Amino acid sequence: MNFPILTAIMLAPVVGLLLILLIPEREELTIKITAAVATFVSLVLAILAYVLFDHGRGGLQFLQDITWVPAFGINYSVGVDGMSMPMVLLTAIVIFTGVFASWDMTKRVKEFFIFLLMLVTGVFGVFISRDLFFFYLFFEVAVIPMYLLIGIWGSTRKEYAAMKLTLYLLVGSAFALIGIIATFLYGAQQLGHATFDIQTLATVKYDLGFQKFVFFLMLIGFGVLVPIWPLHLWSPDGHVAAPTAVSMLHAGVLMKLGAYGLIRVGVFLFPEGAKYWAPLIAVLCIVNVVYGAMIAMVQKDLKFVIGYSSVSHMGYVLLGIAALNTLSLNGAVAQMFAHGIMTALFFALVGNVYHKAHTREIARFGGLAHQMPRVAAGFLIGGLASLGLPGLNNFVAEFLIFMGSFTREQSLLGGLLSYRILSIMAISGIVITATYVLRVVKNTFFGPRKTEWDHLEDAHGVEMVPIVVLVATLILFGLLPSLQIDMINSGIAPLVAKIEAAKAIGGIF
Amino acid sequence: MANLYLLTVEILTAALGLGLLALGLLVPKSDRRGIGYVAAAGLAGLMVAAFSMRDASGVVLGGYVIDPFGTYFKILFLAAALLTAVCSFDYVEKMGFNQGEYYALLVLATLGMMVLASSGELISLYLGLELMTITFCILAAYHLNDAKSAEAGIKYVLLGAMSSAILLYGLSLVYGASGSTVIKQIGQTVAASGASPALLLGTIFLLAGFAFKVTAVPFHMWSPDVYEGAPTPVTGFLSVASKAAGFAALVRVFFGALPDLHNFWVQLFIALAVLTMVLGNLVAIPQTNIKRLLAYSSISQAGYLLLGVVSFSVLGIGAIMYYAMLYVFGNMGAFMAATAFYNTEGSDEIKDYAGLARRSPLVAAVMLFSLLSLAGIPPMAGFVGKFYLFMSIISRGYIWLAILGILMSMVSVYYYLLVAKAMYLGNPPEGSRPVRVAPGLQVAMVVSLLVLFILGIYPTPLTDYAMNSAMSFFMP
Amino acid sequence: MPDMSALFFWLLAAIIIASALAVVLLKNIVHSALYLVLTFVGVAGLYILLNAEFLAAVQLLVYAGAVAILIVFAVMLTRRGDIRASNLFNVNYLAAAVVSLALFIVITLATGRMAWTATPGQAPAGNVGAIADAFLGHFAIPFEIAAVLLLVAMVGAILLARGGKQDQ
Amino acid sequence: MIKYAWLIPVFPAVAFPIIIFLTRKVRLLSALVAIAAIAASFVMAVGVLREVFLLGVTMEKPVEYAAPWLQIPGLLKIEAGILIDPLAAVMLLVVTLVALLVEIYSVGYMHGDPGFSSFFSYLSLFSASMLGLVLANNYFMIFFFWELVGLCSYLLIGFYYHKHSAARAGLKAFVTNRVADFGFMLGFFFLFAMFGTFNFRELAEAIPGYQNTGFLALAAALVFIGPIGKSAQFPLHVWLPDAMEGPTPVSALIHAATMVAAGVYLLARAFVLFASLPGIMLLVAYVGGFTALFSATIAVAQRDIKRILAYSTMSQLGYMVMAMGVGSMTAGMFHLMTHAFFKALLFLGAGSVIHALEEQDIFRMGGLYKDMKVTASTFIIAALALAGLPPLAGFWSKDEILAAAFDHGFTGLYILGTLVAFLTAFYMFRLIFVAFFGNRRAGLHGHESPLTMTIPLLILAVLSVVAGFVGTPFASHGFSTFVYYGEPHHVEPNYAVMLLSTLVALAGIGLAWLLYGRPSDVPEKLATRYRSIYTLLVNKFYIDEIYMWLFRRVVLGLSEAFNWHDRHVVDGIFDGVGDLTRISGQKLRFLQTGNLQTYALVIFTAVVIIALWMAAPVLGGVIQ
Amino acid sequence: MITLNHYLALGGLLFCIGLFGALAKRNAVAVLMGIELMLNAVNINLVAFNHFLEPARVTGQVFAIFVIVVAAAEVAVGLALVLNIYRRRLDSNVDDLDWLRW
Repeated sequence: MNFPILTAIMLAPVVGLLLILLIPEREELTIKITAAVATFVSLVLAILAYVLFDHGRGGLQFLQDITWVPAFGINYSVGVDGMSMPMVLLTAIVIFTGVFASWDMTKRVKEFFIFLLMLVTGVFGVFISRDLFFFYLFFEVAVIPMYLLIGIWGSTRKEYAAMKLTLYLLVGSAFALIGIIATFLYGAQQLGHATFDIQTLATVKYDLGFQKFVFFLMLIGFGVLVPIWPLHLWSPDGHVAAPTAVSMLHAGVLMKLGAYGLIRVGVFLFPEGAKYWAPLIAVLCIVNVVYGAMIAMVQKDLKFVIGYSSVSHMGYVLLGIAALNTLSLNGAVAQMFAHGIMTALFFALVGNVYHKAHTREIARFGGLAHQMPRVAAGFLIGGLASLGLPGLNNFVAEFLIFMGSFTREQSLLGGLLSYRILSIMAISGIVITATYVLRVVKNTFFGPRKTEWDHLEDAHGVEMVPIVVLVATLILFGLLPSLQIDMINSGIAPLVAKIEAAKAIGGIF
Repeated sequence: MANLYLLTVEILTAALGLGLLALGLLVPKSDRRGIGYVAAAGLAGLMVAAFSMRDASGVVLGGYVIDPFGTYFKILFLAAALLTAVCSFDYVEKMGFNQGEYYALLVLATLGMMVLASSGELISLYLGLELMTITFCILAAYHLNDAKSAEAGIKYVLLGAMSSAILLYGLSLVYGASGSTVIKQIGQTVAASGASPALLLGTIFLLAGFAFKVTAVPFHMWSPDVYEGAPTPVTGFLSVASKAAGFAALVRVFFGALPDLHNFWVQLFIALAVLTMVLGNLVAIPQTNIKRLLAYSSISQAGYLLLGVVSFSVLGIGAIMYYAMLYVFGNMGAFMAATAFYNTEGSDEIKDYAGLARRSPLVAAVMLFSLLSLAGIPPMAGFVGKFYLFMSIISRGYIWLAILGILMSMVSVYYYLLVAKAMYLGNPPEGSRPVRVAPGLQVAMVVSLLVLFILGIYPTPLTDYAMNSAMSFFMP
Repeated sequence: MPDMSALFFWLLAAIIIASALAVVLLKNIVHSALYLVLTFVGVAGLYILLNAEFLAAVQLLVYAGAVAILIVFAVMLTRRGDIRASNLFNVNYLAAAVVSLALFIVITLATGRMAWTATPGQAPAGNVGAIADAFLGHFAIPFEIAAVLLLVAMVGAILLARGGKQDQ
Repeated sequence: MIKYAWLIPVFPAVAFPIIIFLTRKVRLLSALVAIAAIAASFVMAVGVLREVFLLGVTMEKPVEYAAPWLQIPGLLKIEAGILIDPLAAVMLLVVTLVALLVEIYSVGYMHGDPGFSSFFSYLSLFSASMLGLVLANNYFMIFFFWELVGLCSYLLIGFYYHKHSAARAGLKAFVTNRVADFGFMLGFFFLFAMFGTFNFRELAEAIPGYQNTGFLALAAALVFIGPIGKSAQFPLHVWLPDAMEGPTPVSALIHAATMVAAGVYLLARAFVLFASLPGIMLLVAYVGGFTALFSATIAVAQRDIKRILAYSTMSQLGYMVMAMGVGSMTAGMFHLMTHAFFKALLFLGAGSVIHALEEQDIFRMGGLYKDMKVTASTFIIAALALAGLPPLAGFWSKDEILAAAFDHGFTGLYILGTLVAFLTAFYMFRLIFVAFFGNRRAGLHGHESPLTMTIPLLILAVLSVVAGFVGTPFASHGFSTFVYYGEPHHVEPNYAVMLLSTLVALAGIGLAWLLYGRPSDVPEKLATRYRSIYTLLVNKFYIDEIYMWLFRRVVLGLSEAFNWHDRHVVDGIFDGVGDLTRISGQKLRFLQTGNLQTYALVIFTAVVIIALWMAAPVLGGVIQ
Repeated sequence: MITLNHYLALGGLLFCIGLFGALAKRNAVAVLMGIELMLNAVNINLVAFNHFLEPARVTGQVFAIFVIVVAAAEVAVGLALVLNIYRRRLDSNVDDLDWLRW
């Protein structure tokens, strides 16, 4: 297949962006339609790629290479494997629905969509890059539009949150950058030629000390984005402040960049380093899961609940990474996808409510299901996904993560702790999650009708697009997980082979 | 003297400068705006000339080196001068006098820089330096009705003279210790005889002199004041070209004459780099005046460039070259935007930028993306430049320095974003009108913005040129 | 006559140092300016000792002549208040003294410990010719630049001294 | 037919989206779709049961069909599969039958409710989930449907979402079940870690030979947490009484066939695991026994008709669990089956009453028998069955449990069971005497319910009478030779046990008549006399309060503490770093004094410092 | 015997005296004078090096002449600025020039 489908997926938003630049500012509907069409093209191509992806063959597919800076072995080389393909699809879905979730945007529409499309270009770029340089480049492209999007169109301490988010992400990425450069230099020395190609760099034998050091850098760098405790604070604040589509993209996709980077670069290149630091990740992820969920329980703002729930859910992804085996890594990637869809759904709905009610304070709501039954249903489905109900995508993912970490026989801290105990603690998160999610559902949507909110209209027309698409995705992959897991596993298999081939080393504790 | 053609660019520059001077006397006052156009056209022509000579190399009169390294910097200076000239049309007209001299001085300062960048010999290097410095003193004080401008001028002239004195003392010591003023010969002598106390002391003095020019902490203190006081286009020019020239000369001297002492001076440069990056960025945070903010930012940029020196490698020099070039467009972009704003609003205060994105999307976008480039955020060129710089020092094992550098550039994002915040997040004041920008300046701004994008997305040709030019310093 | 030259050296050194100190220590700027001229003359004497007669002449003309007169003019033009207290120290003078002294010690220690390597050779009889050759040959480029520099300085000095008011 | 058994859950499962998306607006059609679906399932279930008989499918030789659902080669194979053995076949029949009757009943009961269509869609999903659970051939699938059952119970309990109490009850049910599911999940994770499979059959082959009984016991104990929650055993029983907040047909379904039965069914399915571990069996037995007694005592003091029935369900579930614990899977399942019929009947009857009166407090009813003859008489039949009077269904099944406890030497449990039988008879007839007999209370006039409601009552009444006969010790090829664990065995009738339990039941009825059968002030006197016990019972031993306290004070308190920590400590540290940077910038800027001589001084000082720093090479020696 | 080091010491001393003047005097003209002393000190160095180390060439002297030229230019511009400032502020003290700071 010669059509550069991945590049096309990435460039569709760029084309849309350029077109929007040409459209006069008052033609708001045209701008929105342009954005919708651009993202729809990406979505269709992403689905096409997903379908065409041959997971029997596995490996990287849809390759495209263009020499870029030969002096440093930088190539524009793209391709997806079973790990990145779902992420591309996720991004396409979330941005497409995000555009519709912003349909009622009236403030500075043109700039909004320009920045939004800029942001998503970066995200696509990360997921399709096979070249570390471009990987990092795209990674950072996403940050600044985010700042402006939150800063201009946000709410609730938006300037503070935007700045906080930006600085956290950038400081984090600083560490990742050091790691990437160090890897490149080490690789160039060992290979005898300069290259940023991840696959080629993966063939280098890095010595243990180097692996430990660089993996740690990556852990900080990508961990901030995940976000790993205690580097997570940008995320609730950022989520809360961001406008709907940005929250969706941010929680839905951007956080996944961190986990994806950690797996794709960190674990894949430095399996021994990963083994060394895995116990630390495992312990921190428990904090993420339990602590995050408990904090979510006492939040008073709907978005804060979801913000902390993301902290908690991404903890599962970390657990999947920490356990470093096939099941858990499959689960981690699946969870990235599932959480992305689920949280995008949440934010779309909360945005819908907020847009109409101008408040997100849970205590002021109650009985909204009377006025907004569709929103309530959507929110409930999102909540059920979030608590890991079978039949929805998240369940499969969480289940695999739990299975993976649970079956990992390794004791920590001289036998005081083990992966199994940590898994049990993590699994307890499903109870806490159920509690806070359903409490929120109850307090917001159930209870007697409040006439105060009688003016709220239920979601209708284009507002239904995000709800329907996201719910359908959750259910589709929930009922037929093999559509997803077969693909992911084809990407995980080489990774696990590499982990297993690596020296068995003890963890940090 | 068969190889005088190598001096084409310098001679033409001198001719342009003198011609403009003459033109200023001949043209009646009302038509002097045209002098600016002539200057811009001339500079553009010179750029073409310089570009056509990009592969030329040779030595003129035993001590003047034409090589790709020097030519690269010449193109850089000319680009900066061109942008400055375009940027100055309205500004100078607003100042209202002596337009002919202004552009002439601009061109002659460029000449000084060219000499500085191409000198293979200490005396012409010194004269180039002084031509540049003294011209800048005049330009800095050029806003004759503004007491701040005069203050900037006198600070620059007095401090510049003192730093010249210490530099000269260093030059004299190097001359004494090596018996020559030709850089190549000094290099050979030092390689043969090794280090000696006077030579090392001379090295320290040279370092102080150059550090002054490149605004490395703690030799930077003149720059915020001068930058703030000088006319805005001049500040832009001063901050990019004078600094780049300083680096060009620094590289020539330290890498050409004193490579055998690198164990010694690299330590000094590390200290300077650290101080420069930290202080420049930290002090930029509380600034409220855009020019002063850019001054501190420009100090911090010098810190990053010093990393290339620290690395003492081809990659390092190439990175300096690359970074210096994009720095021209990044910083000039910001200064052009600031000038455009000043021309209508008469203010340099960041708080007055509130809502600029609504009033003039172009100015705001140019400012934003220029600042992002300075911060090293992709896809702007600044990212690639910083990438090379950090790569160069990591390749030498200074990972801690790289971490510090990157963290500090994240601090810089903070204060750059404060500007972005004002422009994009703030609301324009009641009854404000769109910011009108002259067409020439608009074109220049768009061009510099495009260059930043292109260098960021496709850095290959410039990278190759820079790296190949840098190679000559490590040839036996 | 090595002894004679030594004697002259010490004499000139004493004059130079004493008058230089007077330049910086005196409180009357006019006196300082006059001692500055004396210092320049002393330095010119040194040049003669060092067989640089042409340079000595330049020193006298440019420095003791032009520069000194320029300075005196400037002093007169900017005179205000009591001339006897026209050249005072600022608050930094102690620190300045310490730094200057430290720098002197550093320079002396570093240069004093040097074993200078001399390239033996005979000084050309009349060095004016040699200097002229150098200016027009090997150092032609700096020479041209110096010319431009002077032009710039002249233009600049006129511009700056004249000020911008008349155009308003 | 048996090949297509997988269709049994599919019918109602398909009905769910159809109703939601297509027939929502046409109410009766929705009901029709739901009923048709479950009826089809019922027919299939009958067919399956028939084939199980005809083809000789036994507990040892089950039929299994499976398709891969999710697999990771070499590591994990999860099948979407069905396992049909007599146990499943019986269960299918019970579930489809009760569900069918409940749905028919609901057409009348829910008539006029705005959520009519949704209600039927949820019911369909509920039945589908339960049927899926019954058919599951592995732990994963059972868990999958187990959770869906939980979801449906949440939706249905909270069906009247405009009522705070309903919303809260739904939440409570789900969260309580989640706690249990957490244990269950860990349990089968342990099993997977040990055996590498979820499949019941494969596990059944592997478990008996497994040496590490410690781990196995841990796994079994954890798996048992699941039924504790689902089947509302102490201490996770708190959700069940509140579950009556849902519409009454839902209560019937939950209490009889779908929700709570799942726990017991899981015990039966996983019996091989428990049977090999006497310690765990003992635990199961005592948890069941204790719950039976505990909830029976609570039921004695309740006034709400549905609440009494709810505690009665708990108590009966305790019986079943106890039966499992004492080793008689047959007895447990038998009781599950009979109980399904008469408890469904009781709830539907109660629903009929509530439908008529819109009142749930029995002490505000009275004399209803005269107005609602069908309802009352069927209710009484069910109560008799529950009380365990021969020859009604409850008698045979309860008796089998007691006999099993007695025969296996659990005398304590036997006595306890008998005591519970007494209490059961007492509280049921307390209800009947108070509500159906005596004088009418002012303002409440009952009227008989429509046919759609009474017909199911009648059918269930018949079943409550006859269902027991399949398992009487007098029948030679009864239930015990059909559904069993280990060897099929025929239970010999134990006349002593039978007699005693009959007497005890009669005694309970008698006591109820003494206290409530006629106007009397004895109950009040007793209540005042034993105020503390009475208060304790009325307040259900304060278990709810304790849990609420734990949740409010401990969980929420800790959460608030974490929140504070996050916002102030963690954020404080990071923001502090930011502030420090900013402030240091603000301080450092004052180095820039504006005085050019200071600047120069700094420059030269720096030069001197550098020279002194490099004193060794510059001033003291020569470097190489 | 007067050696190179004598001249260098003299140059160094003169340089530092000039530096002291440049750093410690309030009057801008005096600061310029100090700078002139420093430049003269450098010239002494250059000429002395030339004389003692490579008498056959005149590099040092040429250098010194250039320094003188530059110094003259600097003085011219500097004094012009001093006059300019004086006219504006009636003050030629450098430590009053602190409008630009922080």
